[in-house]
Amino acid sequence: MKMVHAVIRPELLEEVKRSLEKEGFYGLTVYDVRGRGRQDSFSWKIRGNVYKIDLLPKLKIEIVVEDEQAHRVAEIIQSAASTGEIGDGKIFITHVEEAIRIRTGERGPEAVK
Amino acid sequence: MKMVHAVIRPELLEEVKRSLEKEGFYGLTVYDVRGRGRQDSFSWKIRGNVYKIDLLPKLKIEIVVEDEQAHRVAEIIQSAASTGEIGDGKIFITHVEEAIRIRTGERGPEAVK
Amino acid sequence: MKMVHAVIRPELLEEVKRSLEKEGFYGLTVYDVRGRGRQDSFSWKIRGNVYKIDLLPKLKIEIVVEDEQAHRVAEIIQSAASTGEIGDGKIFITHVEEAIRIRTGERGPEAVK
Amino acid sequence: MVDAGDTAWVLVSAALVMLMTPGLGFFYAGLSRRKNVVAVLMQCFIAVATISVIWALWGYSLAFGPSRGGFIGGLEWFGLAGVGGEPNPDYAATIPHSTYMLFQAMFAIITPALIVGAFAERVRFGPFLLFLVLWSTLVYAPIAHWVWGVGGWLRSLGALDFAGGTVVHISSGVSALVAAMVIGRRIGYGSFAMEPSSPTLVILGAGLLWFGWFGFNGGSALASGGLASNAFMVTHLAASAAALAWMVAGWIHKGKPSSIGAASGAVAGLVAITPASGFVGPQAALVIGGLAGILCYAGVNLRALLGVDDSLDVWGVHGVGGTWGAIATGIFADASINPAGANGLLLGNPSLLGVQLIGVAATWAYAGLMTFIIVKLVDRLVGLRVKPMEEMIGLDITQHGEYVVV
Amino acid sequence: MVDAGDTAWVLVSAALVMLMTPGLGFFYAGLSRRKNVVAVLMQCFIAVATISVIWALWGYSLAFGPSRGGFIGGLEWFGLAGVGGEPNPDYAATIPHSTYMLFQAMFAIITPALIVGAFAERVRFGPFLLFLVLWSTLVYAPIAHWVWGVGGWLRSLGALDFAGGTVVHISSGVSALVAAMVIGRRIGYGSFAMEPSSPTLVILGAGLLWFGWFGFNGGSALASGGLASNAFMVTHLAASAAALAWMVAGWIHKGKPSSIGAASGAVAGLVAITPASGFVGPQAALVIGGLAGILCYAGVNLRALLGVDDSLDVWGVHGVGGTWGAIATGIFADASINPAGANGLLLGNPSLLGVQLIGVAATWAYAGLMTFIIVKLVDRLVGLRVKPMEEMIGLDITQHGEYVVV
Amino acid sequence: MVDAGDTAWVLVSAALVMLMTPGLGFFYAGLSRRKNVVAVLMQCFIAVATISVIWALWGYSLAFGPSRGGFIGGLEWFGLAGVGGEPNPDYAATIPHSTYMLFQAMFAIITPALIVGAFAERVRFGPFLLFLVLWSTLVYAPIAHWVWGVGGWLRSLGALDFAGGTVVHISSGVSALVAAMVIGRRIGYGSFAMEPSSPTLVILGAGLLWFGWFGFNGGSALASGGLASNAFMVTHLAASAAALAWMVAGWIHKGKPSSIGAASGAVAGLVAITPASGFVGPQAALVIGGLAGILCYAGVNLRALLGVDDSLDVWGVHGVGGTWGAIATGIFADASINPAGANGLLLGNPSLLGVQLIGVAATWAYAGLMTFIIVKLVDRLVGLRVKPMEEMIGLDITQHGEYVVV
Ligand SMILES: Nc1ncnc2c1ncn2[C@@H]1O[C@H](COP(=O)(O)OP(=O)(O)O)[C@@H](O)[C@H]1O
Ligand SMILES: Nc1ncnc2c1ncn2[C@@H]1O[C@H](COP(=O)(O)OP(=O)(O)O)[C@@H](O)[C@H]1O
Ligand SMILES: Nc1ncnc2c1ncn2[C@@H]1O[C@H](COP(=O)(O)OP(=O)(O)O)[C@@H](O)[C@H]1O
Repeated sequence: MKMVHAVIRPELLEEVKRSLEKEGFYGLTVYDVRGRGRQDSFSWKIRGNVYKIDLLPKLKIEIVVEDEQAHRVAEIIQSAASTGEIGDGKIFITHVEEAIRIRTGERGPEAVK
Repeated sequence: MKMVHAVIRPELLEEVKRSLEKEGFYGLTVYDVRGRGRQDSFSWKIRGNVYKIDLLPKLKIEIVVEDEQAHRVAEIIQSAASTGEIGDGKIFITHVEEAIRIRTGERGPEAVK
Repeated sequence: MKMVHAVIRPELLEEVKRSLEKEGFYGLTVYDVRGRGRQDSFSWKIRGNVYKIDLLPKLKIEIVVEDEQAHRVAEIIQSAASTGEIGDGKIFITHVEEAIRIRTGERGPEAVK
Repeated sequence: MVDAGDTAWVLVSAALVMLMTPGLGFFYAGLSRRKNVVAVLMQCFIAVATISVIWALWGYSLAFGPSRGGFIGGLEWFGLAGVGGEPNPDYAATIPHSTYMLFQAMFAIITPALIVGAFAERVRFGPFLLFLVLWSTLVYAPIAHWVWGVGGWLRSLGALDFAGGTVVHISSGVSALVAAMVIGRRIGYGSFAMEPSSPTLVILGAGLLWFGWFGFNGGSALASGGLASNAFMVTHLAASAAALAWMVAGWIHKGKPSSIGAASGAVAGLVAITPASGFVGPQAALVIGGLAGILCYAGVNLRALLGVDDSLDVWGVHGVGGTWGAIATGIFADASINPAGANGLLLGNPSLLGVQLIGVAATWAYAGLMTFIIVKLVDRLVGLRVKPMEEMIGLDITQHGEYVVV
Repeated sequence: MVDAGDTAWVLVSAALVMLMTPGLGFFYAGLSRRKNVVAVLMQCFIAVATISVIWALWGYSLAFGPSRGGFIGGLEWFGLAGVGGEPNPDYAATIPHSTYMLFQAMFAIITPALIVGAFAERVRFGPFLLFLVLWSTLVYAPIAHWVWGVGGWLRSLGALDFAGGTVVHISSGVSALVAAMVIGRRIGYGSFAMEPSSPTLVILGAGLLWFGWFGFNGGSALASGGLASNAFMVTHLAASAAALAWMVAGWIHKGKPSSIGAASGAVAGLVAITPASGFVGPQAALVIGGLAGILCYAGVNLRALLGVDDSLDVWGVHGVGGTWGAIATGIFADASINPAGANGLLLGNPSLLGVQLIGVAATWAYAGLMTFIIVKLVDRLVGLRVKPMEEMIGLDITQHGEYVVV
Repeated sequence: MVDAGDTAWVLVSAALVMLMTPGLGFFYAGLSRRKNVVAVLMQCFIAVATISVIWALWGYSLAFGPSRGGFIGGLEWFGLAGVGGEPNPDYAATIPHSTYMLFQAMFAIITPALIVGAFAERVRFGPFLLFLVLWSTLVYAPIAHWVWGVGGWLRSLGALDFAGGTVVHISSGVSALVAAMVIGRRIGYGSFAMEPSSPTLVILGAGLLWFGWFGFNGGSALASGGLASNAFMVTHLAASAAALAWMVAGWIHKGKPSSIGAASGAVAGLVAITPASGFVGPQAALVIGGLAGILCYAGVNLRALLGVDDSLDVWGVHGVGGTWGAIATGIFADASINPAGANGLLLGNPSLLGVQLIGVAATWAYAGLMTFIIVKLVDRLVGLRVKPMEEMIGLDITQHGEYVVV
């Protein structure tokens, strides 16, 4: 199996979820992250100290799927999450050796069906 | 080494931690996530706009251990985090090529002892 | 490519970011985590119930870079994030099979340049 | 002669009304997306500072100074010249003139702050300040003069607005609708989920608004005693009835009783009772509040159907609620509660309702038209809307360089 | 005759007491787990709306209307008929009757809201509303009548309860204990950590409660002046002493001075001084408060030992604190502070303590029994508890479709 | 003779001022890093409890009791002996003595709480409590006596401090600077980013402070009426002008209008108008406030340049603002606003300015010196600073065993 990690703009989560659902990818895990990429950063001061915001709010999605589905999932995300502007984010694919469904103890691809 | 990723119900964290401790697994990293799986989702509207909650609060645990311990760790988590109800979560195991203890610079399995 | 995961003390983020920038590593993703390691834990009670804080606030950084850069990135982080005290954190390196820039669809090392 | 008890009550009321604007900030911040929480809070907070200064300079004089033809006050009281510790018996005979001015200042502050909800999450901060100053001067001051100023034409006509249903709520609600239409929808409106950042902040805001409203309506008696107590009582009952009504309407319609619904309902009830609070009793208050909850709930849903992105539903709550309150005053007013008032429709006096409708119509027309002109003007001059990329990142970081960690 | 100063003070006090219920919501929300924050806030918020309406309809009349045998008031004042701007000298001669009614309304609101803490995080919202209405009608109104109503049997007996130690705190605290036992523990109680979501909210709530309590106790003088000032002073001192005492007790017992402990202690002190606040001086207040901090701390630990999941410790704070306060009134009361009171044990009058104990016992028995019946009844009729899966996911999402992002 | 209206106003003012200290807690908590939010809140909250108790025991008597040579009061009123419902005409003829004592108690509470910001995020809780008790007894009580006590030497000299510019703000601001220097910088100061945890909490705190300040300054008239109204009015205007001024200064200087800047500016304006609020009119208030915004903004930047880690800028806001306010009183005072005051420089009386400067100098010297001694002493005795590892982890967990989840 593969884990598809995607860092996206938070406002596009609904869009991405909907696109994934349409092709039957339902299970996923998301969390808030902050990211730095090529985007402009903001710097300013408060009460005498210098601050810089170069970390902007993003969302990270993790989806585990069977090997052969990983590229399709990545494509779906890429097209749903792209606005063409800097800061759209990245997708990474990594290898997963084992998956277990906690409820039943099922293992392997069964666990993420 | 392996990284065991587990998405669990937040209220079972203590249980999982205790079970791991008992067998000597102490180091771990956790964070709040939201997850979607087979669970029912909730949908409703606020002030004229439709909302749906299909992402429910979960906790993610990451534990890096030596290769041969990974399955034992997964088993411990699976049995501690299972209620038998939909939404119990998943465990994934991935491969870790290198580990470093920041404090000392130690590398490899030593770093996660 | 490789993904370098680092769990660090939250207050050293600026330091780490600065050190990485100096050698041209700009892109990264961070998020708040809580971690347990060798550090002392704190236990106490509130209103009749026992609580223990053994999870202390940490920050996790994820950086995807080309294979040959991974060890350099790890070294930079290790030296910037180390105080010599227990609780400095860990660095893990994992393998990334594919990377995609969402904005353009570029793949491979190009995507994280 | 200054009465210590009356002055104590109106000073406290002024303090309570002042707190409403930060309260409104929390209410709106909780309804906004997380990335715009600071921006909304800041817009409300800075409204306090900005309007207070212009009120002292020219606003109070324009609104309450010697009338120029019933339309606007003169600048005789510029810089609060002559506004001191002695009462001005034209407005309130037992409290210092400065107390009356302060109490009115707090109304002048919250009114434009209410409009913030209409174009939340997408306007530049500098141009917003310009809008604030223009709107307060060109819309608020004249309407306040019409309704409350000695010689104001609506006051002379006999229109009743105890605590600002027309002056505060209709004017801001209608302006909100117009501003939202002119400025346009937020990026992704209708396609992304735009999740309220925090029901906790919404409840905090609603709680502070409710608390402050006792001063808003009760203080409008401009004296302590039976009339203030009546206004306080009906305010509380209308808010309660409306909170329940909106909650139940949403529960039936959408399946869950939402805390944001209950809070919005309470505000709707507070709005609707505002003009009536010195003229009706408790039974009428329950009816006015209950209907306000349902009407405003419908207003919000109607607004959504029309596709107008009045982001935090200022029109649905304040426009609809304020209009209903002005009409309800014409229906339920009871001169036995306040001899300075009049009887309404139910007590056999349909003419009051007519006068109330004139007031409503005039305010809708004037506030709507002027807001259209002001928004267009500001947009031409300095550009009101942020860049799309800034809207995506959020106003907190892009406008203020701040963000919410906790 | 209405006095402007007295009316101003009692109106402000009513506003302050109203703010206490949202304040309580924050206090409780901060003590709850993150997934139930909205639900707890909503339960408190909707208690304001619900009780206000039933208070206007029948509650006030049942509690304060013409007595039926000292046990309950009649329905003569249904819908607030006859409750207007003139004083009702039976209750307060210098403020409008509507002001008195409002002030009492705020007490009627917060009392059942206090019970929310007992069964937090596990009851369905609709049945909760039913419980609220029944409890307020069948438990609160009668007890208020006994103690404060003209002709009420405890009042006639000479029991002293200046601002509601018995009526508000014992009644809610005992009911909380019973309700928690009948409804049962939360899933995982004793095995999972149940972390308070936010000390910040706890402090916000405690701050607003403390602030509002100046109105609660000070306003119970029903006039401005020396007695109100005394009540205010002893309230403040008892809260302070109790906050320190609880904090120190926890520090010694558990190793750390916790902010939640200090906040809980302050509330315990406020509770305990409530019945005594018009009858004791500052030195007694320090003693009553200091002991309240320690007794309530012990009460909470005892409750935990007994394994009852009174989730946010309503009994430990309000039941124990209210009982101690009623007894302390019997010990420390000093007729020189309030001629309408009496001397207590320390001034050589043991009989007052006896009467106080009768009041305590009657309230424990009646509130306990009736709450048992009401909870059982509601549970039978409509099912009070959420499904286990809903409890796991949290009430915010499952009951209200809302959740806390920030 | 006790006047109901005056008493109502001063009691309400006392309640408002009490709320300022939790408000200050939110302001400071929002400016602190997330890991120290609880600790800051707790320090402010426990200051309320601690100072109240010592104020009742000895503080009030030391500050306002029969003078010993103009420097300190005697212990005749230990335990509030004799402080009851009758007015003490030396201080306020129309309100109970207990009301005056309470109002003053709230000032005594907030003053040391202000200093919390100087050494936030790095001191141990127990030693902090010791500091609190010592500072309140040895610094606050004497300075309050000098300026406000009957027979106090600065009062006798004719120094004007309507509501505590010297007693509250200069004393705390200067002490903050000294304490920050003695205790030293936070680990990583100047190299890590130290991000304010929450602009939301900052605005909440600033809103509550502003609201409470109406009582702080308005209540200092110790009666309801024209003077209270004047103080309320100028307070509001100065805060508004200063919020705008600081915001604009920061906008020009650093590119963005920050909400924390606007909030800090409002506080700076409130501080600066405090001593002047009973002696100047609205035009002067706008000038005093506007300049306060700029001067305090400069003060904060100067402090940063000097490398002193007065973490939340107590000196920059309260020290600079209070000093400016005392001087401004000497410049703008107008006896026609308050016959009990005097004319200032602009009305041809330079001597007042001289007296004001003496007051400023004496307070700087005494507060600075005594704070140096107290901090050194506490540090020697029990160790004031946490261990480096504890500072890294944060005070919430290490001092209080609590932390902020939401
Ligand atoms: N090398 C990297 N490793 C991990 N995350 C990255 C990396 N580069 C970018 N990111 C994540 O992707 C987000 C978008 O990156 P950015 O470079 O702004 O977009 P784009 O790919 O459109 O140029 C960043 O905010 C960050 O979270
Ligand atoms: N394919 C997946 N990839 C990543 N996370 C998943 C995936 N499927 C489920 N999850 C995570 O596991 C959680 C529980 O999944 P669910 O399907 O409800 O449980 P169960 O395995 O008991 O049927 C989800 O909330 C989500 O966080
Ligand atoms: N086996 C592990 N797997 C995942 N994360 C770990 C592991 N061990 C430690 N960590 C993370 O590293 C952090 C620091 O670990 P700790 O053991 O305290 O430091 P040190 O390496 O200096 O002894 C922990 O808080 C936790 O987040």
